[in-house]
Amino acid sequence: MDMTTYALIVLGVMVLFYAGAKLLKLSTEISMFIAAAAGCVAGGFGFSARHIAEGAMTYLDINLIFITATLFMNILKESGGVAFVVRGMFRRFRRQRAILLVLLTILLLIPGALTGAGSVTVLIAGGMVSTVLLGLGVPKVKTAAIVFIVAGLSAAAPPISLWAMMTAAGVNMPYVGFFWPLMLPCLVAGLLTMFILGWRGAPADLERALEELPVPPAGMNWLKIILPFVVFLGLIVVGRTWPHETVVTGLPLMFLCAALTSYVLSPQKMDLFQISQKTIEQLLPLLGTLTCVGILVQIMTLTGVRGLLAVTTVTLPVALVFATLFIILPVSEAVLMWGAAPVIGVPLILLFNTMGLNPIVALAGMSIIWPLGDALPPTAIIGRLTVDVTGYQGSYGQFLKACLIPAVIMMIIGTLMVVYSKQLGFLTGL
Amino acid sequence: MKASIRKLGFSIAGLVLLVVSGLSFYESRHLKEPVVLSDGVTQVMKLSKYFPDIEGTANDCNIYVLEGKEPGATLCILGGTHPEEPAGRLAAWLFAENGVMMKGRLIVVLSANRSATTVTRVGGAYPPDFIIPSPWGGQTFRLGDRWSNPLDQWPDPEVYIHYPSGQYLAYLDSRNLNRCWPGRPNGTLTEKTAYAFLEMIKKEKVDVVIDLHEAELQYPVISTIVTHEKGQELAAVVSMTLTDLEGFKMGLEFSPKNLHGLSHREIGDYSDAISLLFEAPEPFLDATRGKTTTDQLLTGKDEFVVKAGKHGLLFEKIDEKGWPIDVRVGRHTSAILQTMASWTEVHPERPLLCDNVPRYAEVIEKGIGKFLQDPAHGKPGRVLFE
Amino acid sequence: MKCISWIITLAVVAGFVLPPASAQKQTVKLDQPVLLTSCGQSPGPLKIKVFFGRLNIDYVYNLQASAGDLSAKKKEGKPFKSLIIVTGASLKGMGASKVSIEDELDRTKKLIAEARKQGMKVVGAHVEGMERRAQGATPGDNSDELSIDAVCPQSDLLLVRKDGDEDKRFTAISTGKKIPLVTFEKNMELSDVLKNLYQK
Amino acid sequence: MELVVTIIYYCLVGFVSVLLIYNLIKTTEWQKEVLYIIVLIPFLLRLFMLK
Repeated sequence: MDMTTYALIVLGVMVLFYAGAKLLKLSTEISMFIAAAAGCVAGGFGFSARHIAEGAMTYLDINLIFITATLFMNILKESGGVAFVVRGMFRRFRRQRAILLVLLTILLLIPGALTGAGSVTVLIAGGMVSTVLLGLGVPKVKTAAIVFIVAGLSAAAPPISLWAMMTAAGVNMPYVGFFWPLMLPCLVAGLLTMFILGWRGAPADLERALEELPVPPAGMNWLKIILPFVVFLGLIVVGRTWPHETVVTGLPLMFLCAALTSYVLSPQKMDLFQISQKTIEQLLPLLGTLTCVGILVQIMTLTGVRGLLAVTTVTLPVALVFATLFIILPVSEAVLMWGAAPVIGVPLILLFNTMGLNPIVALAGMSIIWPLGDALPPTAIIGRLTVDVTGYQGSYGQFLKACLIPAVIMMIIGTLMVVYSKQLGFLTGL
Repeated sequence: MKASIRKLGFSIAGLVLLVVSGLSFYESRHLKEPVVLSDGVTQVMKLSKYFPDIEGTANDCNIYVLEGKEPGATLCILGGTHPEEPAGRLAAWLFAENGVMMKGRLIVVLSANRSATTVTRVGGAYPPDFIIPSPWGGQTFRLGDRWSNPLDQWPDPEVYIHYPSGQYLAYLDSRNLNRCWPGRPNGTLTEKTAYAFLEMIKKEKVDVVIDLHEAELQYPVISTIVTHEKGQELAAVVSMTLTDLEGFKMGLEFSPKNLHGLSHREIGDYSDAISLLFEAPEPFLDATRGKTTTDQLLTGKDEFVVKAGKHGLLFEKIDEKGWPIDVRVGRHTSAILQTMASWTEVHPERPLLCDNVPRYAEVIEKGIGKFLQDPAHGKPGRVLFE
Repeated sequence: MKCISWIITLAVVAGFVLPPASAQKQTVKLDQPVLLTSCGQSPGPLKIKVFFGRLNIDYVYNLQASAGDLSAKKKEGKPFKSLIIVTGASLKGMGASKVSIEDELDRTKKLIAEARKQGMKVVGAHVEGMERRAQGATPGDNSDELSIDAVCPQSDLLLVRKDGDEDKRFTAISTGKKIPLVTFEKNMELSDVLKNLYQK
Repeated sequence: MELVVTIIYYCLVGFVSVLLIYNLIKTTEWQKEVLYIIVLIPFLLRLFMLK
C-alpha cells in the first residue's frame, strides 16, 4: 500500500471516530482523544501508551502558563479589582461614550492577551463589560457580539497568542517579532467592533447600570490593582534587561508572582485553595483541549496523516489558499480548536515561507482569523460561554448575525496581512 | 457506588497508561550505548575536566582523544549537537571505534548535548531508538531530540536572549546547544555545556572544529559546509574536491555575522579555531514526511517528501531511493577526511592524517554496521558507554 | 583504506596537472591585477580566489567592491586590468552583509560602467552549478537569475561550470550577445582555465 | 538559584496535580473524570521526572 492510501485510511478512521463520538454527544476533547487512539490502532501501532503520553506532554508548559495566568485573573476578580476598575471607568466616563468604549475595549483585551484564552476574557471581564454596554443602551445581541469578538481578538493579542505560539513551535520558528503584527490588528479590529456595534443606542438608565455593577470591597484602590501588573511586567523587563545577571523565571512563575501579589494585597480574605481549585475546574475544557490536541497531533505525525495534510496544503494553488483562508481557518478552529494551529497552521506557514512571504506577519494575520471559529459548531465553546455570561436569550443564529460585520473586517485584515506580509515585514522589528 | 467504581476504573486505566509510558521514557533515557574504543584512542576524558560545574550533570560527556603517531594539528569533531540528526553521531562513532591518527591529533565527541540524546520530541512521534544492523547483530542508539531534556533544564525563559550578543531567540532554543555558543559559566546547563566545550577548544589548542548536522530538505542550508571567515578557503577546497572526486555535491555557505549562538559563528569568533558545520540531508525531519518510523529514519525514503520535491519546494533532490543513513554518514566521514587532507596541503608542517576510517563509497558499499565494533569482543577496559 | 586515500590524492594532483578535457580553447586573454567580486554575495568568488592564490595571480578579493574601488586604484596609478564578477545569490550571504539583491544589482551596474570607462575586461562567472540557480532557491526567489542578467550580457567573457548551464541559459546569452563562453566540468579544472586566461 | 526556581516549578506541578485529583474525586460527570485523568498524565510524568 502506498503512503497516500495508508494515510488516507488512517485519516478516514480518525474522522469517522471523531464524528461518531460527536454524534454520541461526547465533548470535543474526548472525541479528539478517541479519534487519536483509533488512528493509532488503525495505523498499526496498537494503543501506544508511549506516543499517547508523549503527545499529552506537548503543551505542558503552555498549560502551566494558562493555569497561572488565569489564577492571577481570578484572584484579581475575586478581590474586587475588576469590579473596581469597571465601576471607576463607568462613573468617570459614562457621559463620554467614545472614551468609555475605548477603555472597555482595552479592558476586554487584557485578560485574553495575558492568558492566551478568549474564554478567560469572557469569564473575567465579559459580565461586567456587558452590564456597562447594556447601560449605554447597546442591544443585548450586539453586546454579546462585542464581548465575543473582542474576547477572540484578546486571545490573538500579544504577548500570549496560542495559535501563533503553537504554529511557530511546529516550524521551529522563534516566537519573536510577533508583538506589533498581532497588537495593531487586534487593537484596530477591537476598536472598530466596539464602535460599529456599540456606538448607537440611547443611554438607558445610567444610574441603574451603576447600581447593577458589583460593588468592590472597601479598601480596594488603584495601587492594589496596578501593583500585581507592575510585578509581572517588572519581571519581564528585568529578565529582558539583565538576562544574564538574573535567573530564568519563565512565564508561569511570573504570573504566579503577580497572582500572589494580588492575593496579598486583596482587601478581603480569600481561600487560595478554593480559587485554585475553581480555576482548574474552569480551565478543564481548555487544558483538556490542549492535552488532547497534543495527542492527536502526535498520532497524526506518527501515522503520516500530518504529512498528508501538509503536503496537500503546500502543493495547493496559492491563489486558492489565499482566497479560502477565511473559511479554512475558522472551520479548522471550530473542529479542532487550538489543534488547528499545528495541524493546518504549520503546513500553511511552510507554504508561505517557501513562497518568500514573511512568516511572522502571515501567521499574525492568520491568528486574527482563527478566533472566529470559536463561535461555530461543533465546538462553539466561547460563543456559547459569551451568550451565557452576557445573559443574551435570543437565538444563536441572531447572535452569529450580529457578529458578521466585525467578523468580515477581521477576515479582510487577516487575509490582507497574509497576502502583503512581505511588505508589512517592518512590523516585526527584526 | 456505581459512580465510584467507574471512577476507579478510569483511574486504573490512567495509571496503567502512566506506568507503561513512564517505563518506556525511563528506559530510553537510561539506554546504554557501548563504544568500543579504536586502538587509535589514546585517552578518554570527561567534559567536566575543562569546566568542573558540568560534573555530575547529564552533559558531562566523554571526550575521546586520538593522539597521532606523528605530531601535527588538532581537529575536533562534534557529533550529537542535535542528536535527532543521527548521521552526525554515527559518523563520529566510526572515528572513535576505527580511527587511527597517523599525523596530528583528533578529538571526538559523540554526544555533545548528551541531555538531548535522552529525550524524544513531544508531538514529533519519534521512535525512542534505532538499530544499526551489523555482522554481529546490531547496535541500538538513542534517537534523541534537538533540545536538551527539560528534565535537565527547566523552566524555559519567557524569551531566550543569547549571551553575549543580546539577540532574541525562541524560548525553546535556550535548550539548543547550537544556539548557545559561546556559552557562559553561570548560565543554563546548555550554555554551560557550550562554555565547557569552548574551554576545551582553547586549552587543547584545537585548530579546526567540525560540527556535524543533518537538515530537512525544506531547509535552504543543506548538503553544504557552513564556514566561519577563518575557514573560507579550507572549506572552499573541501567543497570543490568532494564534489569533483567523491560523486556527491557539497555546497558552501558563509556563516552569517549577524546570526548568533551557532557553532560556525561563535567558535570562530571566540577561539583560535576554524569552525565549520557540515549538513547532510535527512528527510525524517521534514514536516511533510509520511509515517514516522525507524525505517524512514534509516532509509530516508518518503513519498510525501518526494511529492513536495516535485512541486519545487525542496532545496535538495530526492527520489524513490531516498537518503539512506549510510549515504549521509559517508558524506560526513569523507568531508572530515577531506578537511584533514586539505588542511595538510596548506599546513604541511602541521599535518592531519587519519587512517582506518571509511570514506563515502566504502560506507555505502559495506554499510555502517560493518564498521561498528562488537562490544562483546571489546578488549577489557576498552568498552565505554555514552 | 590507505590505498583509497592514495588514489584520491593522486586524483586531486591529476586534477591540477592534467589539462581539462572539457575546457574550450580560449581566445580572450586577461590581464592582471584583477578585481574579484560577487553579484549576490554567494561564496562562488571564494572558489576562484583559491586558484588565484595557487597560481600567484595578482588579485584583490572584495565581495562588496564598488566603482569607487576601481577609480581609487586608477588614481594610485595601478589600475585593475580585469574584473571578474561571480553571479549567484546567497540569501544567507546577503542577509549577513545587510544588502538586498536590489543593492547588489545597483552596485554591479556602477561597477561595470566604471570598468567599461577604464577599458577593463569584464568576466561574468557562475561556478556553483544548478544549486546556485533559481532551481535551487525558494519558489518565487529569482535573485540568482537577476544577478546573472545584471552581469553576463554585459561581459566580455563568460566563465561557467557546465552543470550550471543545464538549461542552456549561458549558452543562449553567449550566442545571442556573441560573448565567448568558457565552460569547465570539474571544479579543479578551473585552475587550468584561469591559468590559460591569465597566461601572457 | 536555578535549582530553587526548578524546585518551585516541580512544586507548582505537584500542586496542580493535587487540584486535578481533588476535582477528579469531586466531579460526578464521567466525561470530566476521563478528561481530568488525561490532563493529569503529563503533570504526573513531569512530577516523577519521567518525561
